[in-house]
Amino acid sequence: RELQEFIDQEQAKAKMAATVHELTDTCWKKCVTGSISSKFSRNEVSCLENCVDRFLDTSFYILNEVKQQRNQLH
Amino acid sequence: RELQEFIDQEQAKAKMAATVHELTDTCWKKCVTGSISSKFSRNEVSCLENCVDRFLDTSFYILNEVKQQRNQLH
Amino acid sequence: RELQEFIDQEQAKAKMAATVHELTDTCWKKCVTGSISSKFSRNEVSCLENCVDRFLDTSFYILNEVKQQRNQLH
Amino acid sequence: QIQVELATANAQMLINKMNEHCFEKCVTKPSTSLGSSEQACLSRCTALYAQAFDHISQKYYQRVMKEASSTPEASLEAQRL
Amino acid sequence: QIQVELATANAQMLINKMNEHCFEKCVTKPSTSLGSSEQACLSRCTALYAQAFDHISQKYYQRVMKEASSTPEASLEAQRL
Amino acid sequence: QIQVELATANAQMLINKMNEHCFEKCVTKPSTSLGSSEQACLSRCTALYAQAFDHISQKYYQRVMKEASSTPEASLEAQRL
Repeated sequence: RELQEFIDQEQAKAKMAATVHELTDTCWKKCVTGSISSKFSRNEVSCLENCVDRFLDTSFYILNEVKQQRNQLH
Repeated sequence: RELQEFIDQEQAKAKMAATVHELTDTCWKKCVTGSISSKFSRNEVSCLENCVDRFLDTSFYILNEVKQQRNQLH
Repeated sequence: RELQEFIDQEQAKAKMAATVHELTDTCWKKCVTGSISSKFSRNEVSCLENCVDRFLDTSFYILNEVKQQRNQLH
Repeated sequence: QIQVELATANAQMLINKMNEHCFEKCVTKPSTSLGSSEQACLSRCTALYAQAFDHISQKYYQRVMKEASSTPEASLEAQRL
Repeated sequence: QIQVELATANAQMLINKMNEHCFEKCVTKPSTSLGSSEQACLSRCTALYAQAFDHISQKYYQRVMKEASSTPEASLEAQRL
Repeated sequence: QIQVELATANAQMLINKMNEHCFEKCVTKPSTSLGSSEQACLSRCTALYAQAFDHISQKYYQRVMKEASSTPEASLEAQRL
């Protein structure tokens, strides 16, 4: 039982680590659109600052939409 | 034996379900190029209508090409 | 033990085969930007000629960068 | 049991894809909150993506059936895509 | 047995990639049928993709061999990419 | 043991992603060697990608914690993304 808990925890960690890579990929593509200078531009910084939270907001928003549409059917 | 058949069928179903997601991804990228209105434009509808069948036609066409090229070698 | 060696070799082969597919994907996207003629343009040929070696150079360059940054911390 | 898992994985995949494509289309410059026009866009986008998915799903299974009735070999190839 | 499966998976992957890239290049507006100019484009595209694949494959294995003969460590890294 | 493997896989993934994105940004026309301006771009790009990764990582774990403390269900959903 303790072993199972340990495995579950490690799997959850691995999943979150993978999510961070995907989020970085998504936010890099969305926010870093120009050429590469020695530091991020002000727009890029602000975009990267907000990208994770807006992506997760989007995710919760869509989950809610889908649930509501399903409830309307019943 | 019946169990094996059941597993094969479920795997085929899962594969087809995955193909539908990939096709939707491909056709969305090809056909929905503008901003999001409340419904699809006429061009978008016609593109989405035909996208699956032309993608599968392409797939059969390429398989044929590859077979012919292989036959020319023998 | 011999079986293990055989498995390792086959896995290495499969990994390299997968890398060739990824490199072709990457280099096709980078080098074949126009429409499809009956043969590659001169620019496309030169780009494809050099794409693999520059991609691998990039990979070694980045590995080195990361190692140096890590050494600066210790 | 397996069928329930398949259905759940399928719904999860659909939501992930909506998330990816609708975030790309509707949240062009992530700011300090999700604005009302971004939310409206997400609602439209989610509905349209679901519509495209249903339509494409239908077309795909029609084609698989058609190929299966003409040449059994071709249908296998269509499944394997 | 394993080697046969690898070869098949490899061919399947090549065909999937051709499908993806050549559909993208040649079928820009899917219409009610695959036109003759689209078909001609697909034939050219398939041949060019196969050519690029062969060339890149050759370059890659040359490089892996070169790195293996200079530094064993680097070759491992090249394989792991 | 598992934790070491996770950490290694994580570092490997980060390097692969840097490779992909920085090659795309910095080596726009692959030529017969990696020029000095391409190398300079790769150094900047690697540093910026690492910076973006660290920042996004931090924001993500903050959000997961925040959701976990408000609604346990939502945090599960955030993990599952």
